[in-house]
Amino acid sequence: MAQIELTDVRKSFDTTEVIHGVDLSVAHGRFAVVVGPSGCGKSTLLRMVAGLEDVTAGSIRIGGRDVTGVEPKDRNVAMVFQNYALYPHLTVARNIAFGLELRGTPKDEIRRRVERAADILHLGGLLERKPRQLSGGQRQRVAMGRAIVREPDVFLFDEPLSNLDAKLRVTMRLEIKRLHEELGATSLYVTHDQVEAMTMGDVLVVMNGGYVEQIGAPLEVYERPASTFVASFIGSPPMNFLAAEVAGREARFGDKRLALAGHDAPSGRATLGIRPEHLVVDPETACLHLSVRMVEPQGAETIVHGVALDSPFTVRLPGIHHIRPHETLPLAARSEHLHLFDAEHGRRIG
Amino acid sequence: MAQIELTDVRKSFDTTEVIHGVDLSVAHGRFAVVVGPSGCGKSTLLRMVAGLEDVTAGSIRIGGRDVTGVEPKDRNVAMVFQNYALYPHLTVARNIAFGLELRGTPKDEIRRRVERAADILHLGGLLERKPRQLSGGQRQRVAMGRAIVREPDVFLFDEPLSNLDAKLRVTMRLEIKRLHEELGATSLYVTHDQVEAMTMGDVLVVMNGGYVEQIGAPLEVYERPASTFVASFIGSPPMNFLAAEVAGREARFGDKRLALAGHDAPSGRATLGIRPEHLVVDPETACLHLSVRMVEPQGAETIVHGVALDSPFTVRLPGIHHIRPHETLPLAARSEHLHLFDAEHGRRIG
Amino acid sequence: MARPDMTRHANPTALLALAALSAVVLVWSTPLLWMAIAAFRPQNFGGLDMASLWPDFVPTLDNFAEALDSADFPLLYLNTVLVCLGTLAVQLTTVTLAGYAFARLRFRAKELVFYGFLLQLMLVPPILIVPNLVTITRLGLYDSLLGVMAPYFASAFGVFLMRQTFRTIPKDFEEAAIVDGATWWQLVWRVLVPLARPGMVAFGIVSVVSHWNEFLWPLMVVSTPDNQTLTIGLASFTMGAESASQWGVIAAGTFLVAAPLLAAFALFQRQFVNSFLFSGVK
Amino acid sequence: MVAEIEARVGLPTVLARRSAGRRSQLGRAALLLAPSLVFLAAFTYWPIGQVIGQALTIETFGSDTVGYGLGNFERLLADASFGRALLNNLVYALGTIVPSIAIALALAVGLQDATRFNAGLRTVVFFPVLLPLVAAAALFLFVFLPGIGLLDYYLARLGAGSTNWLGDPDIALWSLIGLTVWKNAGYYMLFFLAGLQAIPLDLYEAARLEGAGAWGRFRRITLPLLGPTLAFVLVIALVNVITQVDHVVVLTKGGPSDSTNLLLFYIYQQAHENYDYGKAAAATVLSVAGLLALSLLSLRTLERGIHYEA
Amino acid sequence: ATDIEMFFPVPVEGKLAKEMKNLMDRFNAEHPDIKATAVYTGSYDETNIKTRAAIKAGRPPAAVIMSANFVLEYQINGEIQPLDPLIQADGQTPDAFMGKFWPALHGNARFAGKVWAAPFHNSTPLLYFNADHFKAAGLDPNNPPKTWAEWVDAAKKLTVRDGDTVKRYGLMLPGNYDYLGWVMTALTMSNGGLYYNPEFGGEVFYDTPSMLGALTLVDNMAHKYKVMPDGVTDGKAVSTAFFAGQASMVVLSTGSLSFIRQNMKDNYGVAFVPRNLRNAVAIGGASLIMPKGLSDERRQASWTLIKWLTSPEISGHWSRFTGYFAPNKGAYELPEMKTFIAENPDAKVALDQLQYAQSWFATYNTVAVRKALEDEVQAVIAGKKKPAEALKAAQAKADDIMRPYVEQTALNLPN
Ligand SMILES: Nc1ncnc2c1ncn2[C@@H]1O[C@H](COP(=O)(O)OP(=O)(O)OP(=O)(O)O)[C@@H](O)[C@H]1O
Ligand SMILES: Nc1ncnc2c1ncn2[C@@H]1O[C@H](COP(=O)(O)OP(=O)(O)OP(=O)(O)O)[C@@H](O)[C@H]1O
Ligand SMILES: [Mg+2]
Ligand SMILES: [Mg+2]
Repeated sequence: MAQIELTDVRKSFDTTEVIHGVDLSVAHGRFAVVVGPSGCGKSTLLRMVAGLEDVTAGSIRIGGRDVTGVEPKDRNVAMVFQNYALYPHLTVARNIAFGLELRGTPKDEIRRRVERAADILHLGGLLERKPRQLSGGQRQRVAMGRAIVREPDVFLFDEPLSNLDAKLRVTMRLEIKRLHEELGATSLYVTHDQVEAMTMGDVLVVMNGGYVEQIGAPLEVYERPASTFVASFIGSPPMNFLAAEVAGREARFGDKRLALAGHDAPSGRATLGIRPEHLVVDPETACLHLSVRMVEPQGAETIVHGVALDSPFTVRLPGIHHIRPHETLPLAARSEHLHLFDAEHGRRIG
Repeated sequence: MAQIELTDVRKSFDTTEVIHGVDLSVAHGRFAVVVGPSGCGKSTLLRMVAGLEDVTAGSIRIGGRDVTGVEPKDRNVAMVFQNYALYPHLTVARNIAFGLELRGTPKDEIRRRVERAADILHLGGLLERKPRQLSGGQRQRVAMGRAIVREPDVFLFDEPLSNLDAKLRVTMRLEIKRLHEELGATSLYVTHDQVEAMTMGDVLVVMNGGYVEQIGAPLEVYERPASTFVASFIGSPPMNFLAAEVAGREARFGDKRLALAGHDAPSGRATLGIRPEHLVVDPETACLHLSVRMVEPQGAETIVHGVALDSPFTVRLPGIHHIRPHETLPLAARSEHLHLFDAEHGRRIG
Repeated sequence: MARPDMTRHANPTALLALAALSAVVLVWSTPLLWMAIAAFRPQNFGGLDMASLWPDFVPTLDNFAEALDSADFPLLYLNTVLVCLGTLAVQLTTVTLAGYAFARLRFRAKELVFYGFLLQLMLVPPILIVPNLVTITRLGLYDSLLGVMAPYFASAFGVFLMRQTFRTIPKDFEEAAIVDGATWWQLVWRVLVPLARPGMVAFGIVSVVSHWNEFLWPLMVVSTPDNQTLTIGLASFTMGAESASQWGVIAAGTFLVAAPLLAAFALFQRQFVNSFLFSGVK
Repeated sequence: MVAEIEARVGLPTVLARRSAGRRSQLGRAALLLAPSLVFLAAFTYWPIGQVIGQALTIETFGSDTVGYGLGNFERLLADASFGRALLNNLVYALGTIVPSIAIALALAVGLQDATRFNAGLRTVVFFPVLLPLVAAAALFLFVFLPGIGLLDYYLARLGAGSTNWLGDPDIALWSLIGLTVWKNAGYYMLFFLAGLQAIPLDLYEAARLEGAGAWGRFRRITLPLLGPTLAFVLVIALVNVITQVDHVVVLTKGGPSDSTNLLLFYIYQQAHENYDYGKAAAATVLSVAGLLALSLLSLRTLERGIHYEA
Repeated sequence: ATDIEMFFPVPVEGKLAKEMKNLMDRFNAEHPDIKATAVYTGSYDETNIKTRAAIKAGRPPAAVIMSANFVLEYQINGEIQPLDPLIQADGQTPDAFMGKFWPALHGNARFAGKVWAAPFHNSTPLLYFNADHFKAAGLDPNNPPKTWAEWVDAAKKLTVRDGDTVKRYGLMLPGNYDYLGWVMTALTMSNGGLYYNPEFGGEVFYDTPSMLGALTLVDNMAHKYKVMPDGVTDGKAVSTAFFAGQASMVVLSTGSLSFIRQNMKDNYGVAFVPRNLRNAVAIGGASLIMPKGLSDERRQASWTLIKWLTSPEISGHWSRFTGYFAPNKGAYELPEMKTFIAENPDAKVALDQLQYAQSWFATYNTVAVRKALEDEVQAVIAGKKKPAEALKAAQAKADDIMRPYVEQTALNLPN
């Protein structure tokens, strides 16, 4: 049983606080993804769990044990680094075995475990190679091998896929997911890619500027983002926002009104959010008119960028659409797809 | 008028030929994207156009002028490098001005042009910084600035976005597109990211192993891929393939048959391709049963990975679906969405 | 790493550069070429053409024979190798440890201590002879190879080089090892030291070359002929005050002394250059 | 180990970490530096202490101490030979550092492609570094021999008359400067080769596209980016012109007429020929102080340059 | 057995080091209770440094073959012990002991009332000439120049010119430090002068007519007659030029004799250094000294070695091997030596000149004081100064260097 629990964890470098009190609990065997923009403190958080950074305040528990002041090597965690940090002077086999050798694991046992890891990761033919003779994806797998061979309580990943190309990223993210299902160890995974976050996580931790903005299952976060920040960070293209006035069960923007079925928002100024994929072209029920600026056909869908009510606005239409710039698209949205945030702080209000 | 014309261009390093005769013509003002897997020769092709690599055989013309043996500096091309190649010892302003200074452009003129470029690229406040004080996206913009300030006939880009994070890639790709529309210079853009290729190109050049596999408008390539390679490279997740038997107007696979309306394929063994986004869950008309292995919810859509007829198979469903592993999904596809390739070479046959 | 030829398109500047380069190389090689020829030239005390680079003679090994006869060369080689390798072995230890401390650890007055190390570089040898000989004698190392080596066991240059090297090693490697359970000395010996090998090779070259060719200090410390080093043997026939001019023997002797280094450099020069590249000196 | 962890866990966590983090680094640093410091103490600091002591001790002949003070420095500064040596060394420093660094740089740029041919040339240029001093001096006596020597023999073919390279007080120092440049350029080249390879190729390509010729690329990219290497080589070269001049003094013993007397040989003479340890020590103190100051200046540049790297 | 070590420089050729080892083996064989090791210690200068450093470090060698003109300083600094007690313990008087050596050698070994060194191998400057050139120039090789006038005359005749450039010099003198001082001593003495005060280490006679005459001769050779190269010529360069036939007459040490004898292709001859007022040269070479601080046992063993090395037999052997002359007069009484002299008449010339030889320059701070003159002479040879002003400067500089010593001795007056 190795759940991870962070209690009011804070971190300062010199006098600057970069993590402002994070509470987080990852249950045993879950795969938690920490996501957020660059510099928001994701790596710092992960490194504190690993023990590579001191904790300025608060405490960290792994499997119930307080590890706040414990040396990294005594935490039984394994970490996969962004650049993999494979030792260039060692073969793949010895890279994988390294942690075990350090602990003085018997030779036989090491061989057995390395072979098993190689099996799991399909590294069979590569064991005698040096890292520089491997492709990016292979290196990534070796880094994984180094982590799993130690059979740690907790896996930590710091953007392990960001050095791979687009195709490989997709493949490897499936592989890591599969591996997690096979091994079942508690994992904390850092990324700034919201697709990775959505697709890989059991739990999503969305960070911003040293604060946790929201914790929840991926779809929960997607469907009910806690703030405009989360709403725009999760989902691609990001959610569209419009300044609106809420009055009773109605939202007004420009000269349009939209019924707010099922929303319990207080009256007053608010920010209205609609995801690009929730808009449909429908001259009948249109509540918005998009003046098209740019069209991105992606085959399976078409992204249309434009301006509506003086705000930049994006629509995502499934399939192929031959839309040209300067056209006007009449857009409709269903009430249950609307998000409301308070105009001032961007917190969700309905 | 600066169209780019390549006539039977070949390139060998030592004795290995890596570009096997490429013919390509990019009309004035068009934005051509060269896309293909790593090592297929994209960069080499681009560098030959820039003049950074000699051409082993064939000729290159820019704006009608044969530039095959001409020095890079006399080709009036600008290039944005993957790592930006910003001069680390010069400020942003001097980085941008570098080419102009070399040409002895008057100081005033330089200042004017640098300011204009900075305006276009929103680099205003950064002009006095050194490259290391910039974020990835800012560096990318400086590299662009350096290119546009020279007002070249041709822009060359070698994976200019691959070092940026996912969010930024999306933003910058729109920015480059906007810039191209503003400046209208002929551009050749290399990437291995099919999304970039699809969304940015007027023309797509799909390369594989030193050959051009297909040239065409993005949607044309998406809708009628010339080969299994193109079909699987363009579109994400990649197209699903099944071994099938074509007989008359029917394709058989396993114990299923599918009508091939509008396909003129010869009878015999063939590879049948169906894109993940063209499958729908429909127990009524189902022609395939997918045994689900893994589900990736992405918010706007859900990707389902599984196995059908012993082949890995992927389905892309719009919106949120609560599907669990080990379920079976009945899938249907419309006849016009089927692609047929010859079983041996993977060339399109219908 | 092959770098594409940047002067591929022949133009006047490139040709000029090539000519200048050739001239420099010519000037550089001439004394060496002469030395090589003189070493094989029969003893010739008459002609005016001793400087001729044209081998217009039947090569002879007499010069080598005479040089070899002047001293017990096998023993001298052995002693020299012992001194160089012994010094290097200890240096690599001290230099690695100190280099690591300066590159990675945080402690007070680091800068100051570092400059204190650099002081070693600035000292002029003649002034060190007496104090160091006194120290060596007190340590009981007078007239021993260890005495020849001891003053060099700490090396400011090496510390500097290793500091630069360690600084170029990404922190990731260390952190990976820490998470994997390495203690700090395992970290140093099993991760950093192998990764710092280029720096060590670079330093090794510098160290071996300088100790191989060192003369005055071994001469001062060593008395027993059994402990003498190559340069002392060489000096016995190159430095006689009233000696006549046996250029051929001198050339041959010089070759004997320099040959191992020369061969090593010629064979491994690519690795040597690369080691400087990765040593963080850039 | 276990006890240690337990002890630590028992403490208030923040406090334990703090002190553990800081203290162990200082202790560890001390441990790591100790081996070096032991030897430095014995063979650097102890002699330096003695030299400083010696420099401040006034002696009469026969090494009888008669007092302490700055007398040795006064005598030193009043000694015309010292002035001469200082001046010679200045000329020698400028005369060797500038050309040897320039040539080393040119060679490095010219020989940076790792072809087999270039490898051979690099070896040729590096060979002087490998030459043992005791032999180099004797050989160069021949090279510089008037009339018969290598230099005159071939210059004569070009129509030049015979020159007394080492015997003419006006020429001797320049001959030695030439020798030093010959001997050191290959060494410095090695560092420049390393520095060059660290400059990303795409910078050159970008510059080529922007219209920079070979010289422009060198001046605007190579040179500035080689700044740190240059600073490093400069330190080495500076140290060398003071402390590594044995081949010079063995050839001429400072002559003729003191025209090639350098600081090091002056110190050598004072210490070992005139037995004036006080003056030798004073000269040493001044030269070490000067070198240290200059080197620190260069090193500052070096450290600053490293931040070019992102 | 008592272990002792003896430091020795190799002033001539590498072969000497080997021969010295042979000698030691022989000595050890003949003296089973002593194990002597010969330690090669570089040049004379390096031997000097090493000896001093070893003494300072408390590890004095048992014996050193030291350049004869450094002995005085060791005595002034109190670093060596007088040999008198050892001589007397053998039942000999110092007079008798010194009497075995050529009188010219006494000055540098016995002074201040005691014997400080035993001469080991010695030399004088000699005039070497190319007999073939002599014949070609119409000179008689059997009658080489004896006086300065004949010397100048011969040099003029021997010099070969091609327009302004000199193809062959009539004369070359070694001008490097040490060698130059020695040659100047010879010339000054030949001009009736003394060069330094052999009785007191604080006086040199630079600014004197005899020295002025000698220096003027050198200056004239180089600049007036142009029979000698302008600028300093290293000793090695001189011998190379002589071998190469580029110089017809050279002044070099008798130590070079056997080497020239073995390797010279042209016919050559040797002669006294030409005189103006008298025949006189300074001796050179080295003596054996014994540092202070040896145990009785080692002192005794060292003494045995010194006596053995300076015995007629060994002295003669070494002389034949090296070309130096044997300091022990007895050596020349031995049959091998007689044969050798008969076979090598040039060796006889060196020996004959010995009759006219005198002590070698030695003062307080010998090297610096000598260098004071040499720097100025070099300036004259290079055409930078005139002899008179050069000698004034040299004298002033030398006086300056010796002042501390002079003030403690000659000027240390009772008040
Ligand atoms: N060692 C350090 N010293 C000072 N500040 C630091 C240090 N490490 C990180 N920071 C700062 O802490 C903040 C969080 O950094 P962190 O690396 O955790 O961000 P991140 O979310 O991982 O970003 P990225 O996605 O770019 O990796 C940043 O503002 C960063 O500048
Ligand atoms: N200088 C070179 N010498 C030898 N082979 C080279 C050289 N440059 C490229 N190649 C080879 O040419 C082929 C094409 O390389 P290129 O760099 O053009 O591929 P690419 O499509 O740009 O790949 P990537 O997406 O990885 O950048 C590769 O097989 C590569 O190994
Ligand atoms: Mg991070
Ligand atoms: Mg590429």
